[in-house]
Amino acid sequence: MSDLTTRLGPLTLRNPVLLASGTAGFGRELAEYLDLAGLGGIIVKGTSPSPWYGNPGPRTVETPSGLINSIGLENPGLRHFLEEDLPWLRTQGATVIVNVVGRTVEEYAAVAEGLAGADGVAALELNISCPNVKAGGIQFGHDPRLAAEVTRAVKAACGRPLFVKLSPNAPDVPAVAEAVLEAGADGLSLINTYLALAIDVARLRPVLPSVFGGLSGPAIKPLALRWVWEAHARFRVPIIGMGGIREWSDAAEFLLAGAQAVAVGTASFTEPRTAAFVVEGLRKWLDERGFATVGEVVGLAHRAIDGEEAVPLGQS
Amino acid sequence: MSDLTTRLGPLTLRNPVLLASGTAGFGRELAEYLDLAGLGGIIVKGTSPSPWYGNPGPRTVETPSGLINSIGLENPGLRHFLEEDLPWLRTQGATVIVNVVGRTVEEYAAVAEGLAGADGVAALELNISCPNVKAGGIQFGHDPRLAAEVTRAVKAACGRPLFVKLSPNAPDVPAVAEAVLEAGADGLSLINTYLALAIDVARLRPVLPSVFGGLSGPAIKPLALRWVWEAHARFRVPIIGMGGIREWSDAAEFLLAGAQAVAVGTASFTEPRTAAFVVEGLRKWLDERGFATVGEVVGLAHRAIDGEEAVPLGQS
Amino acid sequence: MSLPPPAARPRRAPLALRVAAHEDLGGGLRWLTLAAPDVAAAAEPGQFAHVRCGGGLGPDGALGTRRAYSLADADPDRGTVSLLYRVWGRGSVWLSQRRPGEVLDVLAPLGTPFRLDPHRTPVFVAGGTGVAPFIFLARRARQKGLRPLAFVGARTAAELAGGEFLAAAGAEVAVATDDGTAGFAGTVVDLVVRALEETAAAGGLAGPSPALYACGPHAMMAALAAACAAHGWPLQVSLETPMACGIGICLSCTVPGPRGPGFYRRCCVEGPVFDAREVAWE
Amino acid sequence: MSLPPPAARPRRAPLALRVAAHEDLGGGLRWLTLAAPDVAAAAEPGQFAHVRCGGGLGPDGALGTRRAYSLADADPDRGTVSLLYRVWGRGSVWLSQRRPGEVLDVLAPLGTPFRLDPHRTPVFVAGGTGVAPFIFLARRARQKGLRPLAFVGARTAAELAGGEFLAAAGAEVAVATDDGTAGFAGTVVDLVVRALEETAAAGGLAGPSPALYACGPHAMMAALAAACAAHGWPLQVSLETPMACGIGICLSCTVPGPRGPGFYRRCCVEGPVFDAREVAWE
Ligand SMILES: Cc1cc2nc3c(=O)[nH]c(=O)nc-3n(C[C@H](O)[C@H](O)[C@H](O)COP(=O)(O)OP(=O)(O)OC[C@H]3O[C@@H](n4cnc5c(N)ncnc54)[C@H](O)[C@@H]3O)c2cc1C
Ligand SMILES: Cc1cc2nc3c(=O)[nH]c(=O)nc-3n(C[C@H](O)[C@H](O)[C@H](O)COP(=O)(O)OP(=O)(O)OC[C@H]3O[C@@H](n4cnc5c(N)ncnc54)[C@H](O)[C@@H]3O)c2cc1C
Ligand SMILES: Cc1cc2nc3c(=O)[nH]c(=O)nc-3n(C[C@H](O)[C@H](O)[C@H](O)COP(=O)(O)O)c2cc1C
Ligand SMILES: Cc1cc2nc3c(=O)[nH]c(=O)nc-3n(C[C@H](O)[C@H](O)[C@H](O)COP(=O)(O)O)c2cc1C
Ligand code: FES
Ligand code: FES
Repeated sequence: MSDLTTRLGPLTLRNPVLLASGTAGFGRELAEYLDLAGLGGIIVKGTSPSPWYGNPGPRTVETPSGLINSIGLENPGLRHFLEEDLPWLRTQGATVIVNVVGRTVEEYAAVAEGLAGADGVAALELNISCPNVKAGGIQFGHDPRLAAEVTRAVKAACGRPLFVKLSPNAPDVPAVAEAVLEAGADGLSLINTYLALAIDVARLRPVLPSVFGGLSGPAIKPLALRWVWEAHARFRVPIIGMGGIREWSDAAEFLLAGAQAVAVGTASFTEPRTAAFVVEGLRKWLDERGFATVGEVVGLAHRAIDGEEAVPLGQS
Repeated sequence: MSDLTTRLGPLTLRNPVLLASGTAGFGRELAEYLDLAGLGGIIVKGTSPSPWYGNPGPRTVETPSGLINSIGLENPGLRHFLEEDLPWLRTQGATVIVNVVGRTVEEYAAVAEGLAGADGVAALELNISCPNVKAGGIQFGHDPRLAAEVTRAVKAACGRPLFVKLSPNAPDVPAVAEAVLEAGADGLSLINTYLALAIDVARLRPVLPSVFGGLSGPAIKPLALRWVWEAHARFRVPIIGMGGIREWSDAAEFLLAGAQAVAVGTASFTEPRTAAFVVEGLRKWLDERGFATVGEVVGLAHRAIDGEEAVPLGQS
Repeated sequence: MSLPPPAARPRRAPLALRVAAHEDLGGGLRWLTLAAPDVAAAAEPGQFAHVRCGGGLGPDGALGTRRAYSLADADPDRGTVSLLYRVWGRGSVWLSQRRPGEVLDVLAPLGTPFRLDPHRTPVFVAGGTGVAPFIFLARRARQKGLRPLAFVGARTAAELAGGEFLAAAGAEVAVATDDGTAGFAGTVVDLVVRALEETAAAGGLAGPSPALYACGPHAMMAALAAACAAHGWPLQVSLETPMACGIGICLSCTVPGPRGPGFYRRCCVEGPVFDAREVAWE
Repeated sequence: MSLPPPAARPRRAPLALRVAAHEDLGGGLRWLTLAAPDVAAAAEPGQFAHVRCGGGLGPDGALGTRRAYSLADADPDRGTVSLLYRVWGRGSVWLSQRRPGEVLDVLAPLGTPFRLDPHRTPVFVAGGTGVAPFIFLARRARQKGLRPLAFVGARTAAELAGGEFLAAAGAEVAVATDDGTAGFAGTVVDLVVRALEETAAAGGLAGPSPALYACGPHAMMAALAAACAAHGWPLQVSLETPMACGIGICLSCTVPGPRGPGFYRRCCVEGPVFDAREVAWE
C-alpha cells in the first residue's frame, strides 16, 4: 500500500489533494459531501483584514470546459475566519491553508499577523494573483519587485510555510516566481485563473459587468501543466498544482510534471466529492504502478525525457 | 438582407469568415466539403522559403475542448505554393491570404518578396508566433523590437495588406502589437496557440516529443476574446480574430469584441463545413437583428459599456 | 500531527435518479418526473434540484455546471418529484432528450423553501416557467387547509402550460397574456394588483388577508415588489441567478440586499426564496 | 474584384448514419453495423471511417476530434458497413453506448486502401483489433478468386474475437496468443514467418508466392517488416497514428519515410496503407 503523505518543504500533508481557494468556501458546505480529514487539506477562500463584499452579478459564465468568474474576493474577513471558521475546521480534522489577500502590503501583513498566533493554520497561500480586484492584488502579482515585497512582509509577520500563488497573466511569470522565492516563499501555487472574456450575443455586451473575469476548469489544464513543468525544471521548489483537475489522472499529470500536491477547484461545483475521488484514484494508481511514495512520481516525467531537450520553448 | 462584406483597412473580404492558417492546408481538401469562394478567404499554411519537414509524431493530443499541436510548420515551401497551390486556389475563386514564416528576417523577407509579384495574393499574415519552431519564429513574437524589424522587412518586400499574428505567450502582447503597428502592419491577427502540456499518465512522460505544443480550440475562446477586446480598445486597428470558433455565435462574439473578420481553425477538423455554417449563421443573425453591415457590429460590445469602465484589468 | 476525529460524517451525495416520465406540454415546455422517494419525502415547495446536463465535468462532458430547476411537484406516495422546464439552451435541450429509464445526476433538494403563512390566503404570481414551484406549493397549501389563488402570466396562450397542473393541485387560477390570447390582456402584475385592490375595495377577501408568493422574470417581480410595498402585502419571491455550484461554495449566485453589497446573500442557500423587502430591486 | 466561378462544387459531407446493429463480442470488443448504402458501395478494404464521438466540437460535445475505425466489412447488397473496435478510452466508451436506431456523424470512406496483388496468395497478419480491415479484405480477395490465409495474434484467447468473421469471409485462419491460451503460443509474427518458411522449405506454397498485409501494434509490424525485407516478401501495412482531422488538413498524422523527415506522408490520405519499405521503422 502506497504512502500518500507528501512533503512540500516545511509542510507535510496526509495526501496530495487539496481543495482550491475560493471553490470550497470555508469547508462547511463540502463537509456534507466528503470528509475534510480525508483530504490533504483545504485552502480557504481569500481572506482579507476586514470583510469584502465582492462584485455585482452575474459573477460567473460557463464556457467550453471552463468557467469565467468575477467574484471579487467576497469574504467575511479575518476576524470571522478566526472566530467562526477556523475552530469549526479544527473540529473536522481538516488541514487548513489560508489564502491571504489584501489591497496593500500592510493589509496582507495584517492578515498574516492575525494568523501567526492562531492554532491550526498549517500554511499560508499568498494570493497576489486574483484578477478581480482592481485596487489590490493584481499589481503585486505582475511586478516581481512588489511581489517580493509583499512576500517578505507576510513571511516576517507569520513564519508558517508560505506558498505564493502566481498569476498566469503576469508579463513575466518566471521572474515573479524567482522574486518571491528569493523573498522567502517556501513554494509556489500554480496557477490562478486566466484573464478571459465572454460576450452575450443576445444582449450585445460582455456577460460580466466587470467585463473580464478569470477562466478556470478543464479548459486551462494544459496551460497550468505547462507552468508547473517550467517551475519544477527551473526552481525545484515545492509546488501546489491546480487548474482543471476533475479526475485522478489529471492530478497524476500535475504530480508527474513536478507538483508535490494539487488542488481541486471548479470541478467541485459540479461534483462536490471530486477531491475525495481524486484521492482514491491516486491511491489506486500508485498501488497498481508500484510506487511506494508520492515523492517517487513528483517530476517523474522530466526524468523520462532527460537527455532530450528539457524546456525548449518556455516563456522568458 | 445584410451586406456581409467586411473591410480591414486596405483589405476587403466578401464576408468575415476565413479559414485559419495551418488548419486548412492549401484548400484542396476542404474544397471537397465547402465552397472556398463562399468564404471570406483562406489563410494558407505557414509558408517558408524552402520546404520544412516539421516535428516527429505524435504531433497532436486532445484536451478538454481543446487540441495541443506541435506540427512544426511542415510546409512544402514558397515555390510549391506559387506553382501548385496559388494557381489552383485562383481557379476556385478563393481569396488567398498567405501565412509567412521564416527562421530569420531574411527568410521572412524572401517569402514576402516571392509573393510580391504573384497575382491573387490578397494579403499576408505574418506568423511571428508559432510556438513549435525552435530556431525561428518565437523570438520575433516575444520581442517588440524584433517583431518590428521583421514587420518592416516584410512590408518593404511586399506592399500588400499585412496582418501580424501575435503570440499570447509573449511577455508583453500589447507592446508587440504596438511595435508591429508602428512598423507598418495594417492590422493584427489574434491569436495564435497557447503554450501547453499534456502528460501521458500510462507512459509517465509528455505526450508530445516536443514536450510543449500549442493549445487551440473552444477551450481558448474566452482568452482569445480578451485579446481582441483589448487590442480593439487600445489600437482601433483591423483585427482578424480567432480561437475556438465552432458556431456562428462564437464568431459574433469576436465581431462584437472588435474583430472585423474571424478565422475558423480546429473546428474544421471535426466538421469540415464549419466555416460555411458560420457564414450562414452570421448572415441570419445580422438579418434578424436588423444590422445592415458587418461594420455595425464590430466592437459594438464596447459601446454597450461606454461610460462604464472600459478595460479595467488588461495586462500591461 | 494528531488531529481529533471529524465531528460529523458526510451525509449528502448527488443522486442517481431515474426518469419515470417525460412529457411535452407544448409551447416549448416539458414536465419531467423522476423516481426519487427520499427527495419526495424531504422536499419543501420553493426548493430546487440541481441537474447535471450533458455529462457535466465528467469524462465525456462539455457542460461544466449543473442547471437549477424548481421542484414543481413532489409525490411522497409514489416517490416521485417533477420539474417543469422550458427547452432553451444547451442544458435544457440536453435534458429534453432524456428518455424514461435514463438516469440523471441530481443534487436535491437544495435551497430555502417558501414559508407558508397559515393565517393568510396564499396568492401566487407566476411568470413563464415561474409557475413551477407553485404547483407544489398549492398542493402543500391545500394540505394545510388554505385556499390558494394563482395568477399566471405568459407572453402568449401557447406558453401558459402549467395552469392545469396548478388547478389540479388545488389552486384557483387566473391568467394573463401580454398579447391577450388568453385571459387578461396585460401583465400578470396588473392583473393581480387589480384583483386584490378590487377585493379590498369590496371589503376584503372572503377570508383572511393575502400573502403573496412570486416567481418569474426580474422585471415582473420588481414591479410586484413595488406594488406590495405600497399596499403592505407580504411578498416572498423565488429568484433565479446563475448558479455554478448550487450548494454555497462558489458565491456566483449572490443577491444584493436592500442596503448595498454588504448584504449579498447566496441565492442557492439563503434563497432562492427571499422576503421581497430583503432584496435590492433597483 | 471579379473572380472566376469555382471550378468544382463541394461534393463530400459528413454522413448521418443509423446504427443498424451493435454486438458485444466479448473481450472488450464490439461489432458495429451502420446503414450506409453509399459507403458500402464505394468503400475499399483498408479504408476507414472517422466517427464523431460524444458530440464532437458541437454544442454539447467535449471530445474535439473524431475517432478512426477501419472498415471491417461492407455489404453493398444490404447497404451496410461494419466496424470492429475495442472499448478503450473516451471515444470508444461513448461509441459502445450507442443503440440501434441512433444516428452517428461519420466521414467515410477515407484513406488509401490495400492494393490486392492478383498474382499472389494474400497473407494477412493481424494483431488485436488489427483484424478489422482483413475481414473486408478477405471477402474482396475471395471475390477475386484468391484464397487468403490469415494469421491473427492477441494477448489471450478472450481477445481473439474477429477470427470467426475472418473465416466467414473466406480466409483460412491460424491464431497465436502470447499466453498460449489459443493456437500457437507466441507472437503472430513468429507464427507467420515460421509457416511461410516451412512452406518455402517444402517447395513453396501450393499456389502462387505470398503477398503480406499487416495491421496491428507498431512493434509487431516493425518485426514483420524486418522479416519480410529479409525474405523478399512484399508487405503492405495499415498504420495507426493520432488523427485530428482524418482528411489531410492538420498534418497530425504524418508517417516518416525511410529516408528521414523529408518523407513524411499523411497517414489519413496517403495511408493508412503503406508499402512497408516506404516506412521508417527505426
Ligand atoms: C433556483 C432556480 C430555479 C430555476 N427553476 C427553473 C424551472 O423551474 N424551470 C426552468 O425552465 N428553468 C428554471 N431555472 C433556469 C434554469 O436553471 C436554466 O437557466 C435554464 O433551463 C436555461 O439553461 P440552458 O442550459 O438551457 O440554457 P443556457 O445555455 O444556460 O442559457 C443560454 C442563455 O439564455 C439565458 N436564458 C436561460 N433561460 C432563459 C429564459 N427562459 N428566457 C430568456 N433567457 C434565458 C441564459 O441567461 C443564458 O445566457 C431556474 C434557475 C434557478 C437559479
Ligand atoms: C486508421 C486507423 C484505423 C483504426 N482502426 C481501428 C479499429 O478498426 N478498431 C479499433 O478498435 N481502433 C481502431 N483505431 C484506433 C481508434 O481510432 C482509437 O484510437 C481507439 O478507439 C481509442 O480511442 P478512445 O477515444 O477510446 O481512447 P482515447 O481516450 O483516445 O485513448 C486513450 C489513450 O489510450 C491509447 N490507446 C488507444 N487505444 C489503445 C489500445 N487499443 N491499446 C493501447 N493503448 C491505446 C491512446 O493512444 C490514448 O493515449 C484506428 C486508428 C486509426 C488511425
Ligand atoms: C469561483 C472561484 C473563486 C475563486 N476564488 C479564489 C480566491 O479567493 N483566491 C485564490 O487564490 N484563488 C481563487 N480562485 C482560483 C482557484 O483557486 C484556482 O486557482 C483556479 O480556479 C484553477 O483551478 P480549477 O481549474 O480547478 O478551478 C477562484 C476560482 C473560482 C472558480
Ligand atoms: C494543427 C494546427 C496547425 C497550425 N498551423 C499554423 C500555422 O502554420 N501558422 C499560423 O500562423 N498558425 C497556425 N495554427 C494556429 C491557428 O491558425 C489558430 O491561430 C489557432 O489554432 C486558434 O484558432 P482555433 O482555436 O480556431 O484553432 C495552427 C493550429 C493548429 C491547430
Ligand atoms: S451557486 Fe455557488 S454559492 Fe450559490
Ligand atoms: S489526420 Fe489531419 S492530416 Fe491526417
